[in-house]
Amino acid sequence: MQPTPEILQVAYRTMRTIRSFEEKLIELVNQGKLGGFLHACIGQEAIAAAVCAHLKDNDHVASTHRGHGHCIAKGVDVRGMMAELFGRSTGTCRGRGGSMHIADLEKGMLGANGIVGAGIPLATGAALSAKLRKTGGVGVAMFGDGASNQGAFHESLNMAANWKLPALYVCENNGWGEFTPTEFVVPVKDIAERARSYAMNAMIADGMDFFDVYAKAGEAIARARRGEGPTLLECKTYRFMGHYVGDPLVYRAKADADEWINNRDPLKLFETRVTSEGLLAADNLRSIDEEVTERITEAVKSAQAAPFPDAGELMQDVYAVG
Amino acid sequence: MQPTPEILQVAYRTMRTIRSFEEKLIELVNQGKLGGFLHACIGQEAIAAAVCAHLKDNDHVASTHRGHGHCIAKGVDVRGMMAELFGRSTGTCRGRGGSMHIADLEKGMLGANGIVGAGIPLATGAALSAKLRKTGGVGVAMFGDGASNQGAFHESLNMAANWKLPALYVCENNGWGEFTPTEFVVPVKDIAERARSYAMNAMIADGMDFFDVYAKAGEAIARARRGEGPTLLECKTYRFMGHYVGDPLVYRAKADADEWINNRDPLKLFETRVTSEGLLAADNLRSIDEEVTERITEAVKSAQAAPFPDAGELMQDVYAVG
Amino acid sequence: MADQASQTREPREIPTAFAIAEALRIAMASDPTVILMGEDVAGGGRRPEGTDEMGGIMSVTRGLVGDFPSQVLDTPISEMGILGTAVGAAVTGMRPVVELMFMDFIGTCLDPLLNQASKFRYMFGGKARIPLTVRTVTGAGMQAAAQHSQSLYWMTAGIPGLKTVIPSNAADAKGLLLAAIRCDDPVVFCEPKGILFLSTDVPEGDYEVPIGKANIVRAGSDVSLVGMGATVGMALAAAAELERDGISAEVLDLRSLAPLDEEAILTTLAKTGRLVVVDEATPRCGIASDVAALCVDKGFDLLNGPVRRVTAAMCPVPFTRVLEEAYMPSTARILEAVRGLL
Amino acid sequence: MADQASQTREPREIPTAFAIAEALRIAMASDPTVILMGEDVAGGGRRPEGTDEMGGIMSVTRGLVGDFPSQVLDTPISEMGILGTAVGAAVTGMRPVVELMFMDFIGTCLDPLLNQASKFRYMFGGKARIPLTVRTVTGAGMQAAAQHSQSLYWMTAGIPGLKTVIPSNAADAKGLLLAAIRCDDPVVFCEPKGILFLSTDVPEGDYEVPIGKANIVRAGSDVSLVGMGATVGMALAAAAELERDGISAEVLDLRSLAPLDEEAILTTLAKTGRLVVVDEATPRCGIASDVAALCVDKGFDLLNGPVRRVTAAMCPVPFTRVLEEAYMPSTARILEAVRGLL
Ligand SMILES: Cc1ncc(C[n+]2csc(CCOP(=O)(O)OP(=O)(O)O)c2C)c(N)n1
Ligand SMILES: Cc1ncc(C[n+]2csc(CCOP(=O)(O)OP(=O)(O)O)c2C)c(N)n1
Ligand SMILES: [Mg+2]
Ligand SMILES: [Mg+2]
Repeated sequence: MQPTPEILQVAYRTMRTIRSFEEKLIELVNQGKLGGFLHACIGQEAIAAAVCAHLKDNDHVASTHRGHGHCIAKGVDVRGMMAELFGRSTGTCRGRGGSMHIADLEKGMLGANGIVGAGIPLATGAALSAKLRKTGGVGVAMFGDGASNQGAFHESLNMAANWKLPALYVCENNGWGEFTPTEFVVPVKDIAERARSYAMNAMIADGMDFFDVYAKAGEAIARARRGEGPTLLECKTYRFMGHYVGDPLVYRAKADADEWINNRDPLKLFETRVTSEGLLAADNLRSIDEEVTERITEAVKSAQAAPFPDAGELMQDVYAVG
Repeated sequence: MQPTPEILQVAYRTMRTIRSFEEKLIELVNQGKLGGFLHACIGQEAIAAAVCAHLKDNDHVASTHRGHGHCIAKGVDVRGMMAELFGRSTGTCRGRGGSMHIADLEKGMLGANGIVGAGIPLATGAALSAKLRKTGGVGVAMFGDGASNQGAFHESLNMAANWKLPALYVCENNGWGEFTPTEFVVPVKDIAERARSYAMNAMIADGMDFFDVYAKAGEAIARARRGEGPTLLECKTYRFMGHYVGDPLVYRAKADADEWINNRDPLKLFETRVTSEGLLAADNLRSIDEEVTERITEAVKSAQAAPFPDAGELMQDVYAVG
Repeated sequence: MADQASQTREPREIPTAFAIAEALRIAMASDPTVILMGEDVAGGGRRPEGTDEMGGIMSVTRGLVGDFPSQVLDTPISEMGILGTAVGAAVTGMRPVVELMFMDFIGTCLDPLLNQASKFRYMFGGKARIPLTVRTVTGAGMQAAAQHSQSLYWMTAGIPGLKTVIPSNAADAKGLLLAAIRCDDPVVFCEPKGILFLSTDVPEGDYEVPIGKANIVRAGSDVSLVGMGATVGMALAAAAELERDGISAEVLDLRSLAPLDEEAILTTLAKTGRLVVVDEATPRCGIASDVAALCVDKGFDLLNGPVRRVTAAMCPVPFTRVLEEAYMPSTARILEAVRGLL
Repeated sequence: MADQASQTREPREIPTAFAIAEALRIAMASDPTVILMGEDVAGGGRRPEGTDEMGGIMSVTRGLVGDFPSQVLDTPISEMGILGTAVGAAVTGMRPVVELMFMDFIGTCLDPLLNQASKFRYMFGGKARIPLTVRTVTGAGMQAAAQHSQSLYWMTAGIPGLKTVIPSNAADAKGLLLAAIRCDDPVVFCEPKGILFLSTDVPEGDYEVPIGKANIVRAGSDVSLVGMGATVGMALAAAAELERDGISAEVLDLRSLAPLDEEAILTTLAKTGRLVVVDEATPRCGIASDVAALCVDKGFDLLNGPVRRVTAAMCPVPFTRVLEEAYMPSTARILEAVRGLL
C-alpha cells in the first residue's frame, strides 16, 4: 500500500504537530505553567500518524496514558487539547479530564486512559458495535508493550478473534514500561507472538518507519473491514523522553537512548525518504513546520486566555439523567 | 516415566475414591440430603491422580470449583471432606467452606476455588515461595479450559515464565465451560498453544489415559524442580456429568456424551491396561473397590453423626489477630 | 407507564426470574441496539437437534436466543473483557445488558465500572452517554458459600457516576430493569437470590419503575423499617408481627441504592421518629450506614431514638446452614431491634 | 516498642516516603520471608554502569533493591497476577508486601483481596495465616485526575477479613507499616498523597503502631473532629482556628479504618457531644457514614446535635485545579460544619 503525496503531507503535519505539541508541553512544565501527570510520546509519532491515516470519524480509537499523539492523529483539535491541559473551560473535556482523559467521541476518539490496558476492551467493544450496527467501522486499540501483560489484553483479543470483530490491536513496543525494560518482564521477544493464542493474524512493523506501519496497518484494517477478523500489529519503537515529563531518567543509559534519538527519529527518517524519493519537497515540509509552530503557539495563547470552569459546575454531568 | 506397581495401586485407589465419593454425593443430593453447589469431576479422575502421584505435602496444588478429585488426590482425608459437605464441625473446614472451598494447607492443598481462574496465581505464588525458600517444592494449578480465558491465567503464566518458577499449569480441557462448548468461545484448538505467549514449555496429554498424564506431568515437574521453569500441560478430557449436580443436561447431545462415557472412561482404560499388561491383578482392583466403598460409606455415616457447628462460632477466625 | 400496574386486570403471578426475562424480551424487541452479553446467557447458543439451551446458571434468559438470535451473545469466561467490551459498545451506539453471573465475581472486572463507565461522562466534559446495564445475582441463603453469596452492591453504590438498583419483588424487577436498560447512565441491576424464584403479580406489557425513587410498601406510624431487595419481605413479615402487638410499622423499599431517595427516608423518619434499616450486606461501608448517617445529619431533629442497623455479620458467608442463618438478617432480628427501640 | 517514640532523643524530621522506606528496610532485614513486589519497585532492577534505579513512581523504594537483592521483585504490569501470586506466597510461608501503585488500580485486581486473602482463614476453618500487606497511594490534590486520585479505602475496609490502615504522619506511617507487615492478617496500608512528602519527627529503630487503635492527636471538649490520613492535618488546622474563637476541638485520628476503634469514637463523643467526621473519600458507603452511624446507634444518648460528614464530593475527581479544590474536603469546610453545629 503506497501512500499518496496528499496522505504523506497530512501524515507529516500530524507527526510534526504531535512533536511540537509535546515539546511545547515540556517547556511549559519546566516553566511551572502546567500541572498534572503528562506522558510524552515523542519518538512514537509515526505509528499514530500511519494507523490513523486509514481511519475515518466513525472508526474508533482507544488510547493510553501516552495519548496526545493518538488524539492529534485522530483529528482532535489541538486548541481544545491545549486548553484541556491548562484546565480551562474551553478544553476538549472542559478541563475535567486532563492529559490522561482527553476524548472526543465525535472524532471517534474513545479517550486517553489512565489505566494500563483498559483501552483494549473498549476498542473491542467499538468493533463489536460497528459489526452489529453494520457501520463498516473498525475499533482500534493503541497500547504499550507493558499493557500486553494485562489480563484485559488476553480476554479482549480472545473475544475479538472468536467473534471475528473488525478490530486492530496496535502494540507500541517502546522497550520500556515506566522505568523497567520490557525484557525484564516479558519472556518473549515479540509481543506479536501472543496473537497465536487466539489464532489471530499478526504482523510486526518498524514503528519508526511511517511507510512500513502505513502499509501493514492498511492491510490489517482492510482485512477487518472485509469481515476477516482482527490483527495484532506490533510496532517496534522507542520512547525518546522519560516515562513522564519530569522523569529524571537516571535508570537509562544515555548512550542507548541517543542511538535511537540520533539515528531512528521517525520524523527525520520520513523526511529523508520523501525528499530522496521526490515524494514531497523539503520546502513543503518546512512550510508545514512553520504552520504547525504557529498553530501550537496560538493554541497556548488562546488556552491561557480562556477562563477556568466555575467551581459551581462541580456536580454537573455526573449523570445524563436525574 | 513408567509408574511402579505401588504407584499404580495408589493411583487406582485415588481414582476409585474420587469416583465413589462423587457418585455418593450425587445420590445424597438426589435424596435431598446435601445442599449447596456441587460440581462432579467424574471422567477426569486420571488427571488428578497422575499429577498428584508426583507430589509431596510441601508441593502445593490450587484447584477449582470442580475440586473434589484434586483434594482427594492430594491426600485430603475423605472423612473430613464428606463431613464438610454435610456442614459439620468435623469437616475439613469445620463446615464453613463447603464443596467449593475445601482446603488443607498441611497437605499442600490451597483450596478448591469458586472463582474461575483464581487458583492460577495462587499456585504461582506457591511456586515463588518454594523457589525463594528453596524448599524444592512446586506449585501446581489445576484449571479448566474456560479458565484459560481469564486474565489471571495470562498474567500468571507470564510471571512464572519470566521468573522461571517451579510451577505446573494443568489445563483440564473437558470441552465445556458450564453449558457452553469450548469451541464456541476459544478460537484455538489447543489451549497448550497459549504457552508460546510466554515462551513456556507446553505439552498435551490424553487426560483419559493415566499413563500419558503421569509421564508428561512427571517430566514437567522434574523440569520445574531442576529450576528449568514452568510447563503448561493440557489434558484432553470430558465431563461425564452435568456442570453441577442437578444439571438437567438439556444442552448436550446424549450420543456425544455416551461416546466418551462408554469408550473413554479413565478407570476402565486403566483397568484394561494394567490387567492386560499384567501390572496389577483384577482381584487387587476389586479389593481396592471394596475398601473404597467401605471408606465412603463410613465417611457418610460418621459425617451424619457429627455435630453442626454452634451458631455462636459465627465470628470466630475472621482474623488471626485481634 | 408505571401506573399501568394499577389498572384493573387479571392478576398474573410469575416469579422474578420470569419477570426479568419479560423485561429483556420487551427491551430487545423495542430496540435493536439492546444486546444481552454474558457467560451462558444463551446456554451456548444454537444447539444440535434434540437439545435445548440453559439460559444462564439461573435459567433466567432461557429461550431468548431463539427469538433474538443476533442480540444474545454468549461470551468466554472473561468478565473484564466482557464488561470492558460492553462499555466500548455502549459509548458507540449500543445499549448492552451484561449478565455478571454472581456479583461476587466483581473482583475480576471492577475497573470497567470503577474507572471507565462511571467516569466517562464527567471526565469527558459531559459529552458521553453510557447506556450500560449490568445484571447480577446477589445474596445468601442458598448455601452457595463465601464466594457465591455476597451482597456487594455497596461497592457499586459508592462509585459516583454509577446507579445501583435492587427490586424486592417480580413486578418491580420488570419495571426497574426496563428503566435501567433505557437509562443513558450505567446501572447495576441486582437480582437477589431471596426473591428470584418468588412470584408476585406482574403487569403485562411495557412499563418502567423510576430509578431513584423509594416506595412505601406498607404505611405505619410508630417505627420505620427501611429495606431493600430480599430484606423488604423480612421487614413486611416483621411489620405484620408487630401489628399483633399493636405497633404500627411503616416499611420503605429503597429500590434504588444509588441515587438514594433521601427525601423518602426523611419523610418516613419524620412520621415515626424511629428507624431500623435492614440490609443483606455486611455492615461496614454500606447502605445501612448511609441511611443511618443521613438520619443523624439531615434528620437529627426528627429522631426519637437510635437508628439500628440489621445487617449480615461482618464475616465471610459461611457454608453450613446453621452459620449461614446466623449470618443473615432475619425477621426475628428486625423484631428484636424494633423492640429495643420502643 | 511503641513507647520508644516517646523516649528523649534528637528530633529527626523526615518525610513519610522515607519513613515508609525505613519500615521496609527494617522489616526485610529482620525477616528474610518479607519480600517487596510491584511494578518498578526496583526501578527495573540492577542497571548498567552509570545508571541508578527509580524505586517506584513515588521513589519510595529507591535504594532497597541494592541492599535486599533477593527480596525486592520488579513485576510486569499485571496487578491481578501480582496480588494473586502474593496471596499464594503468603499462605505458603512468605510475608509479601505488594505495592499497588495507586489505589485507583484496585479495579484490575480486587478478586485476590475480595475472595481470596480476606476469606481463606475463615473459609478454611481457621487454618490459614495470610501475612500479606498491600501498600497503595490514595487521595487527590496533585491534579492527577479521575483515575489517579481516588480514596478507595472504603472498598477494602468494607470487606470482612481484611484490615485497612492509613497514617496521618511520617512516624505513624513507619510504625503502622511495621505492624501491618508483621500481622498475620491481610492489611491494606494506604499512603495518602497529602502526607507522602510532609515531614514529621520519626523515631529511629524498630517500633510498631498497633492496628485497630485510634489516636487522640489533640484534646478538646466542645466538638470532636474525627479524621484519617491527610484529613487529620486539616482537622488540626481547623482546631487551631477554632481555638481563636474560644472553641475547644478534640481531634481523633482513626489510623485504622478496619477494624474501627469504636470505643475511641464513642469516648470522644461522650466528651463533646458533637462530632464532625472528615474523610477524603466520596461520601457514599464510606468511613464517614460508618462513624456517623455508630454515633446514632451506640452513641445516641451522647449526641448533642447532628453528626456532620465533611467528605469529597460525589463525583469523579476533576482535573482542573479549581474543581479539584472544590471537590476535596478542606479546613474551611470543616470550620463551616463545626460552626453550623454550635
Ligand atoms: C493498571 C495500571 N497499572 C499500572 C499503571 C501505572 N503505569 C502507568 S504507565 C505504565 C507503564 C506502561 O507501559 P507500556 O504499556 O509499555 O506503555 P508506555 O508507557 O511504554 O507507553 C504504568 C506501569 C497504570 N496506570 N495502570
Ligand atoms: C470468575 C468467574 N466467572 C464465572 C464463574 C461461573 N462458573 C463456574 S464454573 C464455570 C465454568 C468453568 O469452565 P472450565 O474452566 O472449563 O471448568 P469446568 O467447569 O469445565 O471444569 C463458570 C463460568 C465463576 N465461578 N467465576
Ligand atoms: Mg512501553
Ligand atoms: Mg471445562
